[in-house]
Amino acid sequence: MAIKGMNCLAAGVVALGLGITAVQADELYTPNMTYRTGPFAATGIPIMNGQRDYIEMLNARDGGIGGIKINFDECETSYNTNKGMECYEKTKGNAIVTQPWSTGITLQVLPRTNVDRVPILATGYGFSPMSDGDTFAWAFNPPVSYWDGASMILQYISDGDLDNLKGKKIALLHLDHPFGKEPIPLIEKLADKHGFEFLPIPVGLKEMQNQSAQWLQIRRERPDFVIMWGWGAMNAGALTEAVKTRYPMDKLVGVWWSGSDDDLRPLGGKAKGYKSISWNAPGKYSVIEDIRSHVVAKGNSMIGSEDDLNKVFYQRGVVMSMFMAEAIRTAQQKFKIAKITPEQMRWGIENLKLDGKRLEELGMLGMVAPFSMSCDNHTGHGGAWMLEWNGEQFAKVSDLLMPDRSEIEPIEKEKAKEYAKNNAPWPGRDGLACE
Amino acid sequence: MSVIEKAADITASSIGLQKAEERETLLDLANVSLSFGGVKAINNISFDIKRGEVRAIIGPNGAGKTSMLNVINGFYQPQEGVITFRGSQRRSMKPHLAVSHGIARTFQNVALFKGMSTLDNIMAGRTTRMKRNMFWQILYYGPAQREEIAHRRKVEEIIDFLEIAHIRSTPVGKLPYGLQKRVELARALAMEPDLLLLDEPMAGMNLEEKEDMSRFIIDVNEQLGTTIALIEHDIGVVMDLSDRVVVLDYGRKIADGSPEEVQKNQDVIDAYLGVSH
Amino acid sequence: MFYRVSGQFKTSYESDMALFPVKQDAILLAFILALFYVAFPMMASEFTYKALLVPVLIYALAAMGLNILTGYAGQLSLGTAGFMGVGAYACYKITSIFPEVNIVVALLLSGCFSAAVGVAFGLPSLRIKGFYLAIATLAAQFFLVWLFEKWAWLYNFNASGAIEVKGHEFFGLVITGPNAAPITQYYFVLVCVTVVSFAMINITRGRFGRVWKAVRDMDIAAELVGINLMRAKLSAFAVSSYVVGIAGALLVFFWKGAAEPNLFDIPLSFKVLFIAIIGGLGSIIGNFLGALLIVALPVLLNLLPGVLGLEINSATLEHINVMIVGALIVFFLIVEPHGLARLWALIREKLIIWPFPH
Amino acid sequence: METLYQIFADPFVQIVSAPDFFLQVLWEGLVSGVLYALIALGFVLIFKSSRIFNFAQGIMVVFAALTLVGLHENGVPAWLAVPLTLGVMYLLALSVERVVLRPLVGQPDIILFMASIGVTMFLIGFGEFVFGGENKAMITAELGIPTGSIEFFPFGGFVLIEQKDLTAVIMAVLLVLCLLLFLNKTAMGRAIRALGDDHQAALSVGISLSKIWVLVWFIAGVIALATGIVWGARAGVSFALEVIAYKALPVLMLGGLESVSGAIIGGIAIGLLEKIFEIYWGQPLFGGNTETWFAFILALIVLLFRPQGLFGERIIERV
Repeated sequence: MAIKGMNCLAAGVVALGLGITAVQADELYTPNMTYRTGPFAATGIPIMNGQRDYIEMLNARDGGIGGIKINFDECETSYNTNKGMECYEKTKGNAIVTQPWSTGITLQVLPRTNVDRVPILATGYGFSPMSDGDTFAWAFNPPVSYWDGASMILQYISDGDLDNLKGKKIALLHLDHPFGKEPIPLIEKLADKHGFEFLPIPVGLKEMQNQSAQWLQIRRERPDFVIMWGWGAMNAGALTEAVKTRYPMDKLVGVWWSGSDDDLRPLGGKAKGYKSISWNAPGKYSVIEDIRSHVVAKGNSMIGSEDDLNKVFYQRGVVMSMFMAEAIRTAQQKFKIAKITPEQMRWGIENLKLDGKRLEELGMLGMVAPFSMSCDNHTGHGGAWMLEWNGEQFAKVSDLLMPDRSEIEPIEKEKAKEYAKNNAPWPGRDGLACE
Repeated sequence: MSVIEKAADITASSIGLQKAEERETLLDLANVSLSFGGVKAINNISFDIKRGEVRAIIGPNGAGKTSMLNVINGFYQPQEGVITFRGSQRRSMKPHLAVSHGIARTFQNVALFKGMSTLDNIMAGRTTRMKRNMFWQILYYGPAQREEIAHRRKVEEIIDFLEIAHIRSTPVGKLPYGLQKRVELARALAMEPDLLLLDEPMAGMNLEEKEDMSRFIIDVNEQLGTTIALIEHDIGVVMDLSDRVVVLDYGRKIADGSPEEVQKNQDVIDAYLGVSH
Repeated sequence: MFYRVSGQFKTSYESDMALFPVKQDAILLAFILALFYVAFPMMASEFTYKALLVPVLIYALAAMGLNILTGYAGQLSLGTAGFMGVGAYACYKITSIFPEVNIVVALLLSGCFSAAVGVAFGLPSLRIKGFYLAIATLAAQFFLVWLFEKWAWLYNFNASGAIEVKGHEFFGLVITGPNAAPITQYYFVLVCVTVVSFAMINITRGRFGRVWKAVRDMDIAAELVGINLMRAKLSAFAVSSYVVGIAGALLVFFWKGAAEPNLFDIPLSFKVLFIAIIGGLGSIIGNFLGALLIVALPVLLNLLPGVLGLEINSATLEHINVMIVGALIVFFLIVEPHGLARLWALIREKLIIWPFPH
Repeated sequence: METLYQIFADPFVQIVSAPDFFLQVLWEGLVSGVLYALIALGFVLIFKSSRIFNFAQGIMVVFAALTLVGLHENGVPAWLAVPLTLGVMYLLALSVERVVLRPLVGQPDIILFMASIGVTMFLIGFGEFVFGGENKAMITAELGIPTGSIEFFPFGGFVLIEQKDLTAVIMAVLLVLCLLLFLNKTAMGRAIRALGDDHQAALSVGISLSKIWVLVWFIAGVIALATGIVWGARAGVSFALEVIAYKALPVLMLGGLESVSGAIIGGIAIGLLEKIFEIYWGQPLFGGNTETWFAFILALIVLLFRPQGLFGERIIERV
């Protein structure tokens, strides 16, 4: 027994020395740092299923991208930054792109990617100043940033003119964590400018499931709107309390991470009218049918039931993987090579252009807004829709909303500069050509 | 002190009561009372201890003997009374200061540091005499080491004196009871006290161990000149060792005097035979 | 056979009190040092530095700090992560207010801050004992993390809400930030840990060590041999928090490169406590053994299926990993409650008298 | 000056000017307090009988709730799922006693504490392995828990009481009453109390340790299930629920580790006070979210004056 153990250990040590992941020569390695366990697993799982299934579908249907298979490896982090570090170091040697998932892991990995020259793809998370491609040459957060999200929500609740909010009181119920605090500087600025009152209400990581104090505060302060910046168990907790407090559901608007079917379903009709902004619109798309026939039917999916395919979060995962796949394709076309390098992948993401025609070809027209990225725009800022819970599922209730970039861009630039200063010496674009 | 004076001193202490009365009073307790809630543990007791004598405190269980020692070294604060030690008066004192005032003690139930070796236990008795600060301790080599060695030398003398060299590095938790008692005595001696309080040093020992311990107590008293206050149940031992005896019963003093006097005292006999209650 | 001590005579107290009165111990230590200073760097990859070696060292250092408090002075603390956080935030503030300060100086100073906070939260230990004290230290834990989150000055009002590490140079060598080579960071951490370890060995074998152990074994008796309990307990809190604070600063500056407040939340405290206990309370070497088990083993377990060619999805693997680690903790507590250090001591004793059984 | 006003005057002005709101705050505090008390009760029972500071109580809540919901998801009707879950909790108690407690008997407290954290980790891994990490809804309706709400209109305002919360409180009260009856009136219960007073003495009068441990852990399991049901009904069942274990710790500090009544009164006191502090002082003065630490600091201050907790017995030190 002991000897066997020693052998395993020795084998492990050898593996460490050699480099970690066994990657075949004829595939592209795109690791994903999932969290299917831990306190945030509930929201993580459907998205990660969508991400995985889209790539599985491409592999099954088209034999990969540009004739090369994609090795979509999951590395479990449980949303824990230590494990995130471990996963990043383990996978970066072969990865052409890395998806760190949690904001904490992103911050930790971000400086390293400049040195390791691996692009970060943080779809819909990361932090907003990443949009500044001059500073963050290797990081991308398509299709919209959190500040974009806050801006779009405010536009929606003000019917397109923020001056309508004058004299109103807007509360931000947020996770007391860097992710949750991210929109605060922007909303504060807009509150000053447009004369509405802004009230941030933090929810501690340990109070996610017992938010009665926060909702008592809402009852006392009577804000005209409550914007929710929640994640994981906080969403379900907040919605339950909102129902209980009789807060009018149509005045409650969540960020895209607060719009999971799983959080709303237990409340059913009582949460009718709740809104959540989303950069993917749920519905019936041919890409989902392809996944159904190529992946789910063959038993290669990890979803619990076929019903999951219609969930907003699952479909968002599909869109996320589509961004990555399209970036790979863009790079392949440019460099005329199937097995692209991380640097070529970086170029591919930076020059990703998704127009209506391409989305139609993909069977995803209307699922996400068209956008294109460039050297100084690493987010794309494609816009989003407002979804409303109708008691059974989410449905689109608005036209495409666009962020007010003129307000956001200066802060982005300022904070990006600040970040570079805090992380000095920061390489910036470091001589990477802009094409 | 010359050799002759020392010899004279030793003879003096062995002569006992008559001489003791001429000596300087080391500790004087006047009208001390101590109670816990409604229970009076010590009721208006006065007695004194002279320098260089062996003073025994005896009495039946629950008579307040241990409480008496606790009052002397500051662990309990008496509600009433005055304690005069080496000429200075006090009622209360922080217990950890007792050592620097020159009072050391052993305990009824051995109170050693079980996880530490014999040597470390005795070295712990030197703590108050060690002065090197944290910085030197971290460096260790140099002044801290010299200090450590100086005290080690002292401790080794005590170890030789009490014949416990063979258990120097054994964790005391593993020692037999009799040896633990001896280590505890060693630790108390390492504090170089003026007054040594021994709380039942021979409890639970067999005859041979008792004889050894008696020999050590006499040696300590005679060779080191340490004043000793002793609680002991074995009357034979008390009579042999002590210069003067104070007898307590139910928190009161019922007799005080030479062993012979006390032995003849009717109250004492009643208390021990349980007649009066 | 290898550990025969016969023939090694001590002729002075110096030699008897030397660090390694037994020659073989010194040889063993030299071997371990050589392993860390020479052998590991020769075969390590970046992954090994970042996921195994550096974290093991830093966690061992944190556990060593905790061990001073819990293992030597007997005061159970669950607030370790909070004090690590104080060290990290202090170091961050020092380096951002005085950018020209040498990083070593900043590290040493940041330890002072955590020591001060440690002493403040150690004050209740004068009245409160055992589990009550443990829960009381949780107050420090939760309050400090809340403070890191709320007090924006601490993270320089960063948009990210996290502290990030600049590139610092140490005599021309880049030692922090993304441009620092993992091997440089490893050596820096290694030297720090070695120095602190020797300092802690010295401090625990001298007067302070005896005083702390006396308080741990029987506080009343300690008081009656002249030990000032308040001084003893607070000095343990100070030294412990100092070391823990340095470990926290190293954690952020030399390993993670960025940290959100909740990094210093309670799971980190438990992890460090595990290391100290599984390694062995009241031992310095044990912290390293414990860190190997608690930090390195899960990483290796994660790699195992890949090495054996098994296809397990990473979530299931993680579930099994958590189960195994939990079961292992219980197992080791049952096998040797006094920790791996005691296990080693037993083996050493057996080796000394080998081939005789007693 | 303004700060002083905010500290000393404003909160009371608010309380007086909006008494209905204050009543609502009290009710919310009471409900949280009852739940804290329930978890603390689990801790106390186990500590009393086996000197283990059982950190696994939090995960037992999750585990019990997950088992219940998981069974129901797999087609077991609710009336059967509850006894089956209780069976699972009994098995858990049995295996903990066999595998963990028995081999560790007589070890120092801290070792037992660590072992309970080891058990926690194992249960987390095992639970996620079996049930997955998704958020699940508590089968409130199936268990017959009413979900409506009752409204009052005192002082011209309104107070809203969820029937779910009311059920939680009633259930907790019933559970505690049963427990007290059990502890005081049955032979087994008296044995548990005897064990709490003195292990050796209990052993010498022929009380079987292992039997009692299994029983006590099982009772803790029952309490965990009750807590899981009522808390799960509020916020869903997921592993994030595990953190509620931390909320019970200041309760234990305040109430004493061995006092059943201390746990109940301490729990309710902390639930009320932290809510009142958060609403009237925490949110205006500290930017909110003081609930994470308020209870600990409060308990710490109390302990400084009464080191044995509000309900613990005074320890007289002897040498």
